[in-house]
Amino acid sequence: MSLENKEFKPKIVAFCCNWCSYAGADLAGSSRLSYPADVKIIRVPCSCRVNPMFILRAFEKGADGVIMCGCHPGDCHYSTGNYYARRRMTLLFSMLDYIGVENGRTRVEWVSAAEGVKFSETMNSFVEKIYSLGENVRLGDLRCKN
Amino acid sequence: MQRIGVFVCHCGSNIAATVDVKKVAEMALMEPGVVHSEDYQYMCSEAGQAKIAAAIHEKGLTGVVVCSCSPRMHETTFRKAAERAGLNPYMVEIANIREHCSWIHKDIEEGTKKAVILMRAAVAKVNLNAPLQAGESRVTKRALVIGGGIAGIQTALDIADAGYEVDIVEKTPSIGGRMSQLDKTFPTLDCSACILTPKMVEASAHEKIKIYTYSEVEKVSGFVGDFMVDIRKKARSVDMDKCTGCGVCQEKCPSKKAPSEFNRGLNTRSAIYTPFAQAIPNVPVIDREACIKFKTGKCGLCSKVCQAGAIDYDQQDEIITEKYGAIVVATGFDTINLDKYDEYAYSQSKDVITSLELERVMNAAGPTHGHLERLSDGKAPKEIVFIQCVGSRCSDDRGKPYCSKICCMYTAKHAMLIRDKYPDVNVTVFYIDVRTPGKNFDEFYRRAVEQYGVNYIKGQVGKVIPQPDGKLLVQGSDLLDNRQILKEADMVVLATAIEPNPDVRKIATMLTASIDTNNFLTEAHAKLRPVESPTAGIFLSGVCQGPKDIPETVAQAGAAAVKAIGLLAKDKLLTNPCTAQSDILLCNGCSTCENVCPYGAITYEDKEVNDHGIRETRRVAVVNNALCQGCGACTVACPSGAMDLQGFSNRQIIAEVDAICR
Amino acid sequence: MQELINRAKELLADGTVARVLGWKAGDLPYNPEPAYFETAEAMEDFVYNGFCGANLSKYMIEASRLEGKTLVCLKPCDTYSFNQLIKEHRVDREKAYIVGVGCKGKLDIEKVKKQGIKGIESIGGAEIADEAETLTIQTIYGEKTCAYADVMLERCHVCKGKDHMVYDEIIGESKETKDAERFDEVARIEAMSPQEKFAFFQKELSKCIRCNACRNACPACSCRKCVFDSNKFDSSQKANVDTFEEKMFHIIRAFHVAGRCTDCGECSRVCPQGIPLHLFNRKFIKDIDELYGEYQAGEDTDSKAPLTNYTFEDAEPSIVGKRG
Amino acid sequence: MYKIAKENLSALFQLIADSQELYLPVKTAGQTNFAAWSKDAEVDLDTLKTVKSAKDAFFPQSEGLYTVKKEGKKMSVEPEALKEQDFVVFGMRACDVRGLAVLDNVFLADPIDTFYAARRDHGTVVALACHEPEETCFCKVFGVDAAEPLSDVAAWMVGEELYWKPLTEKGEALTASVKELLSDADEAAVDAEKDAIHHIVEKLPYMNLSLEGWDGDALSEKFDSPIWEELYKPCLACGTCTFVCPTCQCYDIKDYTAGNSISRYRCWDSCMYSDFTMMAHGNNRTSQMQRFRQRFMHKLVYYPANNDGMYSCVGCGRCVEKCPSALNIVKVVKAFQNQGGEK
Repeated sequence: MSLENKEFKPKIVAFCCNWCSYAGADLAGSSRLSYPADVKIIRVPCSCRVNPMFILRAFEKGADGVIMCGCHPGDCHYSTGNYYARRRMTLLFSMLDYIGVENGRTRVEWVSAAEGVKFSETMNSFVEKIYSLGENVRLGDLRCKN
Repeated sequence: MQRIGVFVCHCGSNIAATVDVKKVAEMALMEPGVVHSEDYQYMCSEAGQAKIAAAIHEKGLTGVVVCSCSPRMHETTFRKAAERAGLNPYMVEIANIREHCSWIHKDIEEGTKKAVILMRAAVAKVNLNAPLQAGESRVTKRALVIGGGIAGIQTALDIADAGYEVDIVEKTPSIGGRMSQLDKTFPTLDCSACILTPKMVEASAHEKIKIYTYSEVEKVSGFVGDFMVDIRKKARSVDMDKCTGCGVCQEKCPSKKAPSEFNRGLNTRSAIYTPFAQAIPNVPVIDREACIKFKTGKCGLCSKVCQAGAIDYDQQDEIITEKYGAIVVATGFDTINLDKYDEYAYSQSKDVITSLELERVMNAAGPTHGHLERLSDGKAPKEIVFIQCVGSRCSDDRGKPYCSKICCMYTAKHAMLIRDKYPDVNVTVFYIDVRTPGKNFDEFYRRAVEQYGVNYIKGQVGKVIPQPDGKLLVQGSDLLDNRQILKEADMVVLATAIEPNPDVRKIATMLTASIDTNNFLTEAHAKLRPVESPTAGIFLSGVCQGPKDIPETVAQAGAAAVKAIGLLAKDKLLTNPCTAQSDILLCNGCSTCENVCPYGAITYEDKEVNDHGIRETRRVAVVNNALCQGCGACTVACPSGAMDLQGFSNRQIIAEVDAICR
Repeated sequence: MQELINRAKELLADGTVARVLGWKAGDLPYNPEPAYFETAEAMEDFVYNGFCGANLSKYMIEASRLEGKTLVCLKPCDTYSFNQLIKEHRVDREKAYIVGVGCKGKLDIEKVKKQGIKGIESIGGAEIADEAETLTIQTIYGEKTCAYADVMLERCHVCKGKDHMVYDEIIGESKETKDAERFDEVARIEAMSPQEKFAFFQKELSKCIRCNACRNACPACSCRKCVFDSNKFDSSQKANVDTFEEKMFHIIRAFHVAGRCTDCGECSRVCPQGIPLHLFNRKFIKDIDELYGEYQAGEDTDSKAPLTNYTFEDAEPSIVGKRG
Repeated sequence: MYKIAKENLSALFQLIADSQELYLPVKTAGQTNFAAWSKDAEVDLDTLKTVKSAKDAFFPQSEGLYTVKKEGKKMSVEPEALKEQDFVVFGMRACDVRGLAVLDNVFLADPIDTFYAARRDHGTVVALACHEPEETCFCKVFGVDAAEPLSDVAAWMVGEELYWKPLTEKGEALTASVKELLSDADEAAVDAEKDAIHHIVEKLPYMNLSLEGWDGDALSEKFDSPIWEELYKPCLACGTCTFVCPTCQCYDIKDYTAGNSISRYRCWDSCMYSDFTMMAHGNNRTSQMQRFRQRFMHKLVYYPANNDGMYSCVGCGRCVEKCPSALNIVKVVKAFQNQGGEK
């Protein structure tokens, strides 16, 4: 973490599917595996419920990073949800990268209900990345900033 | 505008130690819609729930936010409490300030700040919540079991004994499955047929059980409690009602060159056949590809010799459509194809066989009438080598990554049986690990080693080379002694990996039951719901869910039956109200949502709409709420936003995003 | 063109079709407009030349609700859009009599004007049958010429080919116009640094006036009500009040048509500010081709669209960062 | 009359910008629009028509009205400040200047639109004659003279010189502030330029369009005409014509919620949009035909009926150039002319 970022408290939104990743986050909690408080989790039934609109909305409203977590491919509670989500997010992230938004601000991780450790490690590394990128200025609505 | 009450739980010190709960309650009052807030030691306790009920009554709350542990823990508790107090249960949302906050943050200021934000997000969501009503759907009191092996038979018997109708659909001409092919069973060495056939007879005689053999499931529609299934009864060419099972046709049939499926192709059978003597039903089928009558039009011998006049060459496939409340998958397994393991010379030598083939060789009704002999020359073997983990625990794509679980035990069984019956035969087993976790399993294995003198070598076989004199040169290594081993053997037996029946993928797709990378059906929860598929109304029995031996299979079959009975015992089912809903005024009728729905819950109908005064007929999406499981895939596929998910609506999630980013 | 007119009159006369959807001569040499013709007399105004760029597939959504069949003139690239609309149940194949019209590349009047040509009175060489490779333009400031290929629409330089994907009959010859690689522009941007990419799109999108011409001309954007016009996501927008909104609109629009966009190029053709909007759609097409196998929307009416399809082995989203 | 060498224009712009804001045609990513001047801006005075008109300088596409802030349960309202700095718009054409007159009738009539009024007060317009009018122009039809850009300062580009003539007090003041860069000139060159322009205008295809029959009295005849049913059909319902138009003045008021604050702003609206004038009960215009008709009826019938016969079209021809379906007001007028007798 660089010095000039000392004051920077990023806003990070994590979309977690109810069946795997949200449970993984619960397990991280009950195992007392800490990660920065900058991460706030929104529960969705499945990663396929995450609309690109939600992700852009988060950035619009001042999020510095958005991460989506779902069941591992093959393990989706709804059989196929994360497969669709994977394609959607791949394309969306590719587009954001294409228009010059730092790729590190978006991430997808598959975290199972048993992977409390992975959840915590993922969040730690993601937050670290956001600190290194600093404030999101390319993809926010300036009306939020005043 | 909602009237929201916010209830902040201390959870003893679990939350209160790192979150200033009073502050959270105080901040809640600043949020739009919040008219009441309080904190309490244990919100989930009787007293805590009473506080929620009291506030609902006194303050006329229309929404409740509980800041507490994970919703996976107590969401149902609080929703029920609210419902008892007269509030729609879906007006309750949980802010997870324990697992997602107090337990992972040490700094009280940081923890409190985050808890406030999580509370805000929940309040923002509740502001947009709408009361939801769980719907009802009826239950057809009949179960379908797909697969007539020991798993399917046991499940069917258990369900039938509870008083419900059960149909078994079996692909082959007889029920019995893999177990009917086995000679003896571990760890007690009792005869497989002796314990299986009574069950087969019981099933066929049971008044509640109907068996469709030589049949396949063709199409499944509907949903939990109300499945509609098409079953294809393949043409048997024999009238089941007339046939007496005398067997004369099979004796007289001139075409006897078809490989016997039951004997794994080690010998042949007639074109009109029952797979094995104890087959149920004891009615043969005509293999139309092998039958001379069907191939050339001449012959018809079986028809001539049949006293009962049961032969019917004109019989057609028949489609039977039936309704079921529950479906149990018991499709079992097969051994993997060994093409990729040619180093073991399976395709080059008749004396390299799989363990399942050995079962047939050892069986009195098998191709050698139970005599242990080389299939190439009929000579008695003196040296037999068993190779373990052929295709199991494999790290590359030649085999399977998992342990097939049964091989260690049946190899010990084979070794023991051979040494018992033919003490002059040397038996060597190459293994990676010997896994014996089961009741009396390790004792069994130790008997093989200690009492029967089976030679276990920890190490893998690199190659089996057929020699000109008919012997097999086995090149292996002994890892414990760290040396290479060259061994001449008369027979090599491969403990071939098992895999789910190849048909299961097709069946899983029909059932929208999820399947893992190895084609095993996925259970709803690996620990807590091991015999249910995540798809409601679909249950899993036997090896289709994962490798297991007979006792485990029977236990799981019973468990699956209990789950199915639990479902069939209900008259009505409550459906999940968090389902997708289509706004017909916004719907384009493009079918995109239909294409991503894993449940076939979306159909398209031509509907009369009134779009701000314009009346017209439009093709619009209609969601069947009983089928919809609420994943939300359709909501994102829908470009116009016509499709939305109740309980997790676009606006609700956006409100949460906004609250968090505020 | 005469053959087309004669055939249309025939089909009108024998009742095969109730109307013809084509182009009507404009009051300037370069502004023919999409139009319906219901009688042989009306067909006198019918025109088909290099300035008939409009993709008439989208009009067939409305025309599918009219009584009787509509004869619709579709260029090769338009037929992809029509197929895609069939797939999405937005048009009725039975209500269309598709005449596949030939194409030798469509013209961009903006490019003509960019060459400093103004005060245009007449343009020669824009006829479809014309073999001329030069446009001869009479202006009040004198006669000017320019090469046909130099003033073609961008899309024609990366033409998907002159085969019609769906038709009842084909009238008129086509001439190959492809002389550039479809993804070169996208690749050029991909190779930029994040700062350059950002600056490039910021500059282009800052011109956007949110007139919605791109959306409304787009055959894939066929929603009855766009999310940006409805309150379903709290996403209704009428103007780009903030630079974020320009990006939001164009990213979401491209995303909504991803896997459905046939790359017909109408968005870029109609943009009054000349924003190369196809660069968004084509980026998705390039990604889809590279990640999920080549896919051309509108080539057929029954294949699974890339975003309603998947394989277990699909690339992970992290590939975006790894590709660099 | 003054003049300044073309090569000194950047010095002129610098000098103006030293004391006030300066908006002028700037080319960005290949398109020329009015934008704030800066040293690096690519000023483009050769392009006859900017894509959007200069309307934004006085009536921006979107502008804040006020902000509501919430702290705890307390709320405060902060109105947006009115324009207080002087500014110059350089390079408007005669048609766009007339467009301002159209807007004035709307926004400066009672009740006065204070945001607009403040901008009009503080803005000085330097208008440029059209050196080479184009085939899409038809300003003459509305009595606009492309050669006489009547505004605070009129300017002509002749050869390598820009001629400069203040016409109003504001124009004089601006002239005084940049006097050091101007030199005196006679009218001869400008007169020749005017003749040349008039000569070209005569040759333009649209300049003799007749507006006969278009006035307030024609209301019901025009409104009920079946011609609209044919005319609107190619319309894609986009807002291009509206947003490039120098006279369209409709706007919508919207709120932007930023958590603890809400900013209320207005932005241009288009009568082509399905949610134009949408109200709780729905929309009073339910079809695209009605919306299409609205635009032209407003320009050619309703507006003149309320403004002493002044049309709210100025013949700039932007809609002629930009409509994706090649529709425009000229085609509408002509359609009525051709078919008027028959129907």
